[in-house]
Amino acid sequence: MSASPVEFCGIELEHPIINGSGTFDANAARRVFGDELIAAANFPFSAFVSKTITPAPRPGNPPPRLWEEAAGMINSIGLPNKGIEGFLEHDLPGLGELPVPLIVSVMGTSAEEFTTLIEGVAERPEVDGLELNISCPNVHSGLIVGEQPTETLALLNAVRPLTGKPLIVKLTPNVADPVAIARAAEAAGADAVSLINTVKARAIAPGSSEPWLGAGSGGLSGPAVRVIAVKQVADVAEAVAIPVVGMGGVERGSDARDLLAAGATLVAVGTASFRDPLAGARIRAELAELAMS
Amino acid sequence: MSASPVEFCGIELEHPIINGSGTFDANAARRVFGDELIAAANFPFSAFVSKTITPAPRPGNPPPRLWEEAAGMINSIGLPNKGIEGFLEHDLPGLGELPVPLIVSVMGTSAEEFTTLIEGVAERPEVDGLELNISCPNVHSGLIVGEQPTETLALLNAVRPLTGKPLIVKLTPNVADPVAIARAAEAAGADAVSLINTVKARAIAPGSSEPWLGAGSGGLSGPAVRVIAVKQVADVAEAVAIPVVGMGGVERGSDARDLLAAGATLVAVGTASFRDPLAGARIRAELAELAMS
Amino acid sequence: MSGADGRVQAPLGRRRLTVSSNEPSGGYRILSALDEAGPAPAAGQFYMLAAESGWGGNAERPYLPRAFSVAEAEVTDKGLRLDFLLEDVGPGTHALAALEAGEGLMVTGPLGRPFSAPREINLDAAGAILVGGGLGLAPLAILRKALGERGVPLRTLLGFRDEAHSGGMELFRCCEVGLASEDGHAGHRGYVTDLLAAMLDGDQAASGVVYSCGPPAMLEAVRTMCAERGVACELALETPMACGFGACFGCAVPLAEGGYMRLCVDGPVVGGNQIETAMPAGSGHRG
Amino acid sequence: MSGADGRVQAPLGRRRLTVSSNEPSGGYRILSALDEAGPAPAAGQFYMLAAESGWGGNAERPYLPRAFSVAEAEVTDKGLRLDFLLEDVGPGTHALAALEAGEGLMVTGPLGRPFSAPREINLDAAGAILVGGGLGLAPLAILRKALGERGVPLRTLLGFRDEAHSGGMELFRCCEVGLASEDGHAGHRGYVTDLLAAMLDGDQAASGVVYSCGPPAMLEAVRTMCAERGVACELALETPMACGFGACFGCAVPLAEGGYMRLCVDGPVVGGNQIETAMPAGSGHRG
Ligand SMILES: Cc1cc2nc3c(=O)[nH]c(=O)nc-3n(C[C@H](O)[C@H](O)[C@H](O)COP(=O)(O)OP(=O)(O)OC[C@H]3O[C@@H](n4cnc5c(N)ncnc54)[C@H](O)[C@@H]3O)c2cc1C
Ligand SMILES: Cc1cc2nc3c(=O)[nH]c(=O)nc-3n(C[C@H](O)[C@H](O)[C@H](O)COP(=O)(O)OP(=O)(O)OC[C@H]3O[C@@H](n4cnc5c(N)ncnc54)[C@H](O)[C@@H]3O)c2cc1C
Ligand SMILES: Cc1cc2nc3c(=O)[nH]c(=O)nc-3n(C[C@H](O)[C@H](O)[C@H](O)COP(=O)(O)O)c2cc1C
Ligand SMILES: Cc1cc2nc3c(=O)[nH]c(=O)nc-3n(C[C@H](O)[C@H](O)[C@H](O)COP(=O)(O)O)c2cc1C
Ligand code: FES
Ligand code: FES
Repeated sequence: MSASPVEFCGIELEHPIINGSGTFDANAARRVFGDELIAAANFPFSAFVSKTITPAPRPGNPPPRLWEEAAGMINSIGLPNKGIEGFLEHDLPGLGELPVPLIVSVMGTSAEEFTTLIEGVAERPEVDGLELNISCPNVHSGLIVGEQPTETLALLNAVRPLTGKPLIVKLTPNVADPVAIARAAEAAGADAVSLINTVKARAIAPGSSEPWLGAGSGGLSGPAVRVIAVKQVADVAEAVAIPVVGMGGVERGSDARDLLAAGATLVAVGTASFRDPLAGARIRAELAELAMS
Repeated sequence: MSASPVEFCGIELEHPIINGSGTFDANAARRVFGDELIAAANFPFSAFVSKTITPAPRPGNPPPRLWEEAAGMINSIGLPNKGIEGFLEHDLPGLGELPVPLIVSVMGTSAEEFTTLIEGVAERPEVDGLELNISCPNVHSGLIVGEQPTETLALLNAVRPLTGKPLIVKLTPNVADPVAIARAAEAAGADAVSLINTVKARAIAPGSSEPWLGAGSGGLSGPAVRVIAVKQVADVAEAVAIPVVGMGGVERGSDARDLLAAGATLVAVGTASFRDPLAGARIRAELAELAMS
Repeated sequence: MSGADGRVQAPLGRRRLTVSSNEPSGGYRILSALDEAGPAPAAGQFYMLAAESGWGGNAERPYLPRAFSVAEAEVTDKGLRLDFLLEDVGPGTHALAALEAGEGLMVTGPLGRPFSAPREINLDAAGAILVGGGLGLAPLAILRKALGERGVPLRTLLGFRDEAHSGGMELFRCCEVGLASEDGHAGHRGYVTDLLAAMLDGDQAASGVVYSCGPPAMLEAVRTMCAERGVACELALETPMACGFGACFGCAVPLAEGGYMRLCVDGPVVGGNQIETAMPAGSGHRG
Repeated sequence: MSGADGRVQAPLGRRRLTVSSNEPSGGYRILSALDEAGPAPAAGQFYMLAAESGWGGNAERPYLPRAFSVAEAEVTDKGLRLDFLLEDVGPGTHALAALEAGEGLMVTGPLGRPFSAPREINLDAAGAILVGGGLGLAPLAILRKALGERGVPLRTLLGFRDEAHSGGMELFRCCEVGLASEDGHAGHRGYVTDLLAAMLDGDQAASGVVYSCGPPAMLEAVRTMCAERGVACELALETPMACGFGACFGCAVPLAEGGYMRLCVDGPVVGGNQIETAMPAGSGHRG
């Protein structure tokens, strides 16, 4: 429960604070903030998790894609991405210049698609690990695997042999028993699990009876889901021996400490970065201070 | 979507705002506020739902039972109650004096226990309907039925014949697919469903690595869960023909309107009453104002 | 309206008071507000308080209101003035401590069971000993006033940790009090319960009632001391509360006879014999 | 530092500015803050703003920061002063409108793509027409200043709904502007685009660039008008944003070529030919 260096799936990390997939685009942020961002002393995360990619390019969901709540937000982004080819050509070179290890998040709708993705990504030297997104509530296919232990087991059995690099399985919170999914991932050789993804939610357009979001519904993130995450992380960490990346509503050092106390090895910061691009660095500093007190 | 009188399972209600079970003790509140509370013009709800009772008395969970979040709270109350006999003798007379219809919430760990409860309660003239709590996340047995469509179907099939009074099935949000549970309840003759109950959550004690709550975990309620409730209410209301009681994080008239827009017939106010004992009345007034604008 | 146990009923619902002053007092603050609609509370009752604005924000607590014993209730020409003694220990008390005169204070109350005396004791003859520490001065201040007006023979013993925790003394301006401080900055160096023990064991041994409010360890010492000597005592307890009016069942305090009471409706004042300990239970309170 | 398209890079992270003034202007407010660490922004760029305290509370929004075009950036002896023009339309703008001098304003920026000119156009010779309405005056004010200092021939047309929506005029104090108002309280009774049409169709037909910011319907009229006449135009758009720096993909605006751009990094200034319409899409905007 400190902010010191930590080993995660054989990767040495400077500290336990990373980002949640899809909540920080290091290439875009570098355009905005300049090369200051990628100086080792400045980069807010000890490893970088890229936004989920799919085999083919996706435009993402129609707007509006955002809804704000008092302590969080709903997003229905819909996994816009350039597809694996676009990613490898346009995004990976920039991500390879980051001062920290790189974890690439991938999502497919079948074992074959995951295979395409893993084969395309894992061999690249810039890539230190992969996160398998089986939990995104915005894309129907995402839920099929992540809701069923048997599906998760089958997927991991199929793709585990493809690479020796760490495979992290990202879990959805929208199930009765996340432990069962985590156990299945572990049984089939996942190196780690990460949770929670966003919680299914909907907003009604003000002055109307219709859903606000272009896609109808989306996923809730931010402080509102924090204690839901602590619960699921604690349950999963108690049940599996592989490391757990805990996330959900982390805004302060004490939130990170709570997830570490619940059994997480790393903590990911998502929505908090939207309010404060260096939230990760601040949270890490606050965590270090808590660890000393 | 108005604040006008509404028919619910054959009961005429003055307006669509009721309370969530376990979040308002009308007898205790009458000791605090006096008979003013039960004047028809003052009572904040159009029907009163009593706190869940069980066949035998229960002391409830060890303290601490409460944890506060920025936009809500976790409770691990643990269904303290006097048992059915104590309820009928000590609580029901006072509840019978309320100026609104009475719905009694009951929870058993088996069809036999539910039978005891329903037989004991339903015949009483003070009682206008029953809510079957198959969702409380604080009591392990509560989840068994509410997580499985088949269990829900079996329970309802067993108890439906026991009474002609309305049976409302209260759903837990801690499942992948609340629609499946709602459909099972409807298929077996439930008159209505209500949702959401609290969302499983945990807090870590400040300055410690241990859970804060005496019972380890509890359920999140309040504004943090509002848009989770809107989503589940919308999905369920679209799938079933029986009326839906929507609840979860309702603090303002516009929150009630959103749940009505999502398909609810009634809206229940829970945690908001803790901050403001007359929150129900305020929300009803705000809803009326919105309906006119 | 007053209940059987002397409790004063609250106006229905929550109401907005206007803060009339908010002054430092030792390490604490005295927050005062004008309560035009409210009745005079009974000593030992409390109110649920929240700042009208600035309650939370930046996705931080507080969300729920906070419980505070009323320390004084004085009829002024502008209406009833309620005084609360508070210490800034977290986000709720911090927001209340920052309130300025003219700002809104949302209140529900008076709430809970006040101090009382067992039927078999004639307080006017037997007298009372008030034992307070730290923030526990609050309910004893209004109790002292009420008993004093009735002419009950009174002795007051107050204890402090150190100067930084010696606020609220002005609530006892009027009267003679016995003082103890752990650091010796005022009165007896040591615990206020040393003074109580001496009083109970000496020629002044009480046939009356001991009323106490303060930190759990102090209350527990008072409870044990009285129990051992067969002296009647009433303690004003604290526990986290969400609602204050019996709605949430969150304020459970274990009963000596087994089970729990809701401290907000069955307390906050309890008889020493109702509880097994005044120390809070549960892992949470280690922090 | 300046990017290829003239964008000025932001200092890394979020910083605290001190509000120097916050004054009403028509129905709007001009919020000014001193930015000691920040660079001078380019015209058309924006900042993400949040009040340091009082952002949310009572379990209400706002939670996220809000985007505002910079309206003026003036070097003073106390450092760079940033001016923002804002209208209180919801909880975020309400909290910003309530800020007082001396209070903290959390900012990230400057952000986004500024106004520019197509390579093939020599702006200094061909000149520019600025067409603004309502809050859209903000980015045009700083653009007018920048182009004016460069000596670009300028014509400015401003439109207002009515007096309650005529704030920000003092940002154009210096110069001659053509006015239109829907209620006729100032200048031409009607739309500002009537004036633009006359200008483009008359002897003053522009070989230069039209720069516009304002309500969607106005922007769409400008876009169509320019497209029909083959006149280059740049529009400063708005859409809800969570982050402002490309992190969330929430600010999607449909592209004419299909797909979406992230308005925070690929805008907010877009070429008229990049989009199919300036009207916001989606059910949400019916409200
Ligand atoms: C009947 C009664 C009378 C009282 N009278 C007075 C009085 O006269 N004067 C006075 O100053 N105080 C009084 N109190 C105590 C007062 O209510 C508390 O000090 C106050 O609630 C603290 O709130 P806070 O937000 O400042 O601190 P909190 O942060 O709420 O901290 C208070 C304690 O709660 C725990 N805690 C921390 N975080 C959380 C969380 N997220 N959720 C739940 N618990 C948490 C910790 O143990 C902490 O020490 C009284 C309490 C009761 C019940
Ligand atoms: C690049 C850019 C530049 C801008 N420049 C300026 C400027 O110079 N001056 C200025 O005044 N404004 C400017 N804006 C607009 C400004 O950011 C918005 O007015 C502001 O975000 C409104 O926030 P609010 O909380 O006050 O209102 P909100 O309540 O957020 O209302 C704004 C709109 O959002 C929708 N909405 C309502 N509730 C929600 C919810 N819960 N979640 C999501 N959407 C909701 C509604 O359609 C509503 O009309 C700019 C925006 C952008 C993107
Ligand atoms: C705007 C947004 C986009 C996201 N995109 C992805 C994604 O592409 N892949 C993924 O696995 N998770 C995605 N997430 C989920 C986050 O990684 C994280 O699991 C979740 O937001 C909870 O953490 P937080 O509360 O700190 O944001 C996204 C979340 C947000 C808010
Ligand atoms: C303190 C507390 C006690 C509760 N007790 C019960 C209960 O006994 N039976 C039940 O069905 N639901 C119970 N609930 C759930 C509420 O009825 C409601 O479903 C939930 O709190 C969501 O609504 P809210 O966000 O408005 O509080 C309880 C909730 C709280 C906060
Ligand atoms: S504080 Fe809610 S029941 Fe006592
Ligand atoms: S506002 Fe977040 S990507 Fe544009």
